[in-house]
Amino acid sequence: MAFLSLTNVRKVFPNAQTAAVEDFTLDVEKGEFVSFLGPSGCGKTTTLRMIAGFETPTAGAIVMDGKEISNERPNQRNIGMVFQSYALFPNMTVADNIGFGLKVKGAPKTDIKQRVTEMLALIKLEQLGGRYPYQLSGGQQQRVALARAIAIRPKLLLLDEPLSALDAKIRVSLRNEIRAIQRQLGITTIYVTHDQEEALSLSDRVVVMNHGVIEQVGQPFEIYNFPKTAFTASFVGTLNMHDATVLDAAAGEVRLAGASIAVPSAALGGHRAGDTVKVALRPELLYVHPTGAAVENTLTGVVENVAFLGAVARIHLAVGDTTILVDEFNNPQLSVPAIGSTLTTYFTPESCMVLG
Amino acid sequence: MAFLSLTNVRKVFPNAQTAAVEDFTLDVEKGEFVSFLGPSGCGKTTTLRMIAGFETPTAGAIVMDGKEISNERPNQRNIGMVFQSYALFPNMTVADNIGFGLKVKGAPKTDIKQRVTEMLALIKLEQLGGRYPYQLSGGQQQRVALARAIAIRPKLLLLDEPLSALDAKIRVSLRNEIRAIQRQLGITTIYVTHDQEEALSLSDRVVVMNHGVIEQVGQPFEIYNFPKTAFTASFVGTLNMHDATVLDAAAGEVRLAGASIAVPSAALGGHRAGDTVKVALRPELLYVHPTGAAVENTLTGVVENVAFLGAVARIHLAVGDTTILVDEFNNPQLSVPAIGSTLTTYFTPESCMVLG
Amino acid sequence: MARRVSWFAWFWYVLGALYFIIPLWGTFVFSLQKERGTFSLAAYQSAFADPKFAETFLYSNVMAVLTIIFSLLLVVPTAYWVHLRVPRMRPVVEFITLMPFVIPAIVLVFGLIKTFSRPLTILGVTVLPPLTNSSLSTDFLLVAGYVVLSLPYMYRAVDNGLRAMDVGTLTEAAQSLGAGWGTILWRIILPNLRSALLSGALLTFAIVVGELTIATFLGRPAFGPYLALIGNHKVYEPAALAIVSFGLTWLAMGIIDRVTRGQGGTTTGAH
Amino acid sequence: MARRVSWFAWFWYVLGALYFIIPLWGTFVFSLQKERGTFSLAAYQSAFADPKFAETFLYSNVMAVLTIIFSLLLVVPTAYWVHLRVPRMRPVVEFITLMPFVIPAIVLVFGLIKTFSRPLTILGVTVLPPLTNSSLSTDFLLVAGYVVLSLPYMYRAVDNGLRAMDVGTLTEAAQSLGAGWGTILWRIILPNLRSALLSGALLTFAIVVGELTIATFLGRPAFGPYLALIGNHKVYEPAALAIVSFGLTWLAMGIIDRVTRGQGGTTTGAH
Repeated sequence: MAFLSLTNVRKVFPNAQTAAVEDFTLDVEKGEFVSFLGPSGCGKTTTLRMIAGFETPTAGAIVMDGKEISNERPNQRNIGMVFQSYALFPNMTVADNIGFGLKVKGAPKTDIKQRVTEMLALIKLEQLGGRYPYQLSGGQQQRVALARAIAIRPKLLLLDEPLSALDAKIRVSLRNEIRAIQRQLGITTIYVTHDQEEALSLSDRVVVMNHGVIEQVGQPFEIYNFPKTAFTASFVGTLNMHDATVLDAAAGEVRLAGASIAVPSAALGGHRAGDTVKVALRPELLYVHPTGAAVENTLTGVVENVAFLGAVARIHLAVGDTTILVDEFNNPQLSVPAIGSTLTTYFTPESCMVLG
Repeated sequence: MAFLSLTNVRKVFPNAQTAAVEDFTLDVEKGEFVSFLGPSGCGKTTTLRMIAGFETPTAGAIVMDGKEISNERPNQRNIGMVFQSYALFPNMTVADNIGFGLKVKGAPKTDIKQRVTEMLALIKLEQLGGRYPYQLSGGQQQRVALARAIAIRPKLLLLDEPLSALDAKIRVSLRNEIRAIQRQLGITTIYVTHDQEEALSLSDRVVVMNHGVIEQVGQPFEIYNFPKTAFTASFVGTLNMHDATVLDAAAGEVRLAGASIAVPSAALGGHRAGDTVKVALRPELLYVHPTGAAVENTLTGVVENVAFLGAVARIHLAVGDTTILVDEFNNPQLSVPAIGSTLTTYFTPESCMVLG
Repeated sequence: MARRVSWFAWFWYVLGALYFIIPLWGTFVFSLQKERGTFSLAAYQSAFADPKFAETFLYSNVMAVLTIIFSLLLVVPTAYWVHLRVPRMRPVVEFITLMPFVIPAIVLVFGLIKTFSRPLTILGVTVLPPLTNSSLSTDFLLVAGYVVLSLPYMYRAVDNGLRAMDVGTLTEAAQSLGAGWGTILWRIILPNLRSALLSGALLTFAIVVGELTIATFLGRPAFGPYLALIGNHKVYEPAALAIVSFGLTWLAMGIIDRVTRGQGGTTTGAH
Repeated sequence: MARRVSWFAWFWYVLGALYFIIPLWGTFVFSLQKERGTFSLAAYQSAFADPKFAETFLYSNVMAVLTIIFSLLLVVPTAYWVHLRVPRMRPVVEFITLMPFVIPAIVLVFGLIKTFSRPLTILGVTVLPPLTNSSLSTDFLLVAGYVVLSLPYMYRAVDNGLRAMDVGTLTEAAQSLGAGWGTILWRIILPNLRSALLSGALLTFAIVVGELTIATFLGRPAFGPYLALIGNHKVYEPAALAIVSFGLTWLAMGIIDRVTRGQGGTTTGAH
């Protein structure tokens, strides 16, 4: 049986028109790292707060380690929590913050001291135990908050957008640190974020949410490459998504931006010639056409813009009146096409996703 | 002559130990889009505020359009500004916010009305002129703030981390919109950010700053692929940077993670055998070694972790006691190596950067 | 969790209510007992019948309006400037505005009388004639004293209002659009302080109308001294007037609540 | 830009300073003139020589301490609860705490006397004997009145303190670490309110020591009535006592400033 089970959980806030969370069912295995991913107001934080005990579900059951906890008080659940705003106690030193949970539980002083030392080593802040929170940088404060949550040896660790308040560079290094610590301790973890790269790179499984309901649950690779809904496809990663007209469903042929394109015929099952479908393509699966080579599925257009994103150069290609994004991996010898020049791109039929 | 010139600009705040900005010299051409990129406290915002007139330089000159402006009041400079917190006037409608600058300048009512309509069309919020700011989403508020700044036809547009308060997904779409509007109007723009992807993707030129001084000025491609300092190299993009020992400077040979590696010999000029240098490698320039093929510059290690970032799968490879990151472009048929398996990666000598 | 704290909440609710309601109820019942053995509004009729009531009430109202105008002119630019340029000084300024309660009103009025009952001279040059000679100039002193008395409320109200908006950034945004200080104050700051100013003004009004000490010592025909006078000579009428004054307060509170509610979105929009 | 506003700043600085300094200076000079033709501290000596001074001052100090204790017990949990559970009610609660200034003290004391000078009965059952019979129970009434008077300062101070921290998240963080309500209040909320509580307590102290109306009507030997009495009979001594009281205020202000400064980092750290 799963370590944490949410069954048909629903939350309606007083005076609210619609449910904040609707029919949320999820099993989390022991030691798993699961992310809740979605835009603001999608219900991800509300769900997390119900698990923590800060909100009471309107309906449904939350079972942890075989025990129904929906009606337990938050201070009885033994669940560690990390907040976006760090929420360190300003009147206590770093060491006292980390030791607070054990002190509340009446642990002996020597035990607390030992555990605090252990935690400080884990977050690599051995020297800063005597500092006050306001003397630390944002990244350091959040590491202390993580140590404080872990110090009580919680059954479950919850993180509510822990990196949102930090700079881009620190976000990346701290997320790797969080993942490493989670792996090392094997602690079951739920992570809330609106940043798809964070969710993909950290998680064993990602729960994509929108308007209070689950859109898809799956491994990062699955979510990214095989999205089940248009929302998941467009929210996770960059996407070319355009309307296409079915030409021949059995042969897997559609008309996209004026060109005849082959897509997996299985994806057109149930459609008839003349139907409009959405065809989605990841920019990194479009390739610049080598001059002279004959390949299928080509689109030819005019380069509108080339945005250099670092590891990737993104070409905006105007094909008819639609703009197609083509990603190329950076290299120092890269010759980006000139703006206004004509370019042909090609892609495999298998890389086309047909949605709705 | 450049449209905007900062010459030896310096700013020391009262009671501060060190200068917030030191010896800042930069020429910006008319119509150019320049980003100031750096970590918190690097002086990028202070520099922007000196251009806007909210701070007075301690030393140095700021010349715009051939006129020294250092001592002009901010309301005389005709410089549009967009703030991280939107800073819309809560007591005014969207239309009144956009028209405020023209009203202050005593423009005729019909002119104001026409310009407001024009601006609302530009930011695609035609229907929302009568709304109040609190009735808009964050992204809409920031578009209104942009329209308000542009409405006065400023000589210069300044943006101070305009996307930091927004969700990841909206950040990307709004930055493309900002760039498109800037291109369309040809307005000279300075953009402050701590997000390297934002700076690279938007800018004609990027100014990398650290500790109050300019580290490097250059085009995005240049900054990313040919960084001049270790700080620029590591702050912009992801980087493998490791110590290596020079084996033969003339032949361009170093020992890295136990292997003998070829680097451009020109980069080792001035070094002698036995010297320690930093060798930096972009993860996307490392390739997984095709079995059986014989290539130079190989590193073999054990796969520690594979993080799926969306368009990229990042392999953490333990080579000796250093971890090397290898990026592979995603595709749905991608077979990521299993954790614990042995993998060989290779790279060209030209892709190695030698720093310090 | 909400259930767990509710006994706690109720305990304080009831205690707080009793704390305010018991004296009020006692006063109200008492005010109805002017006619022995029956409840009646006789005390209210008697209180309103006195022409002195209308006279003093009007005088105090005029003084209250003047006080509000002068204290607004003093407080709004000061508080704005403190927020914008020297936010670290905020606690100090706040403490200074609280001084009227630390210096008892009786001392304040002594100081005013002692200072201004003689010509004010600086280095031997008379800069101000004695102010206690005419009733007009004494009224000026009275308003000055009231402005000091109302400072804490007015300053607090304005300070809260300023805190609810991002004064610094709004000012810079307006400056970058070409606005000068006058435009910024008049078009940006004041409109966003509307409900704060209203709340401060209403409080000032209530305080001035009930004030006793300063008006007594300056010998002006205000409502406060009249109320105290009635308190010495009559039994039931002061209770009636107290109830009336309390009713006016709740009316004012209702108005503030409505006005604040109307602007609710403006402040909650910041979240 | 800083240069441009400085005339404006100076104007208000000077105006504000004059506003406070002129009456103060007048009072001070006056207090030194007890001995004709020369400046001396005679008025101060005379004021301190009266044994009634020490007696009433001590009594008022004891009352002040009791007032502080009771108002803390009333205000801290209430304000915390309002912040945590019903933040939308904050303006309403704030307005209620301001009521003592809207109901004049004289009305408050009437209500207290009228209500508690008879046995308090609810539905015919006596729940409280008359409280004005013994001096101990009258002292209780006095403290109750003072608690009401001090509410605005105490509540504001605590409210400001709570606003400076993120009450909701800190509470949830403590709960997730296993802490109950008692631990949260005692170990998290109170320590972070230290300077706010100190400031509220000092203000309450200053108010209670100077209060006149309630103490007079309840006939208790407090410092306020003593000061007023001296004011009626003597000329220079009240001025001297006013200056002393003012000096004590500035001392208190200095203490608050130091304490607040020591904790400065705690609040600025939030940025």
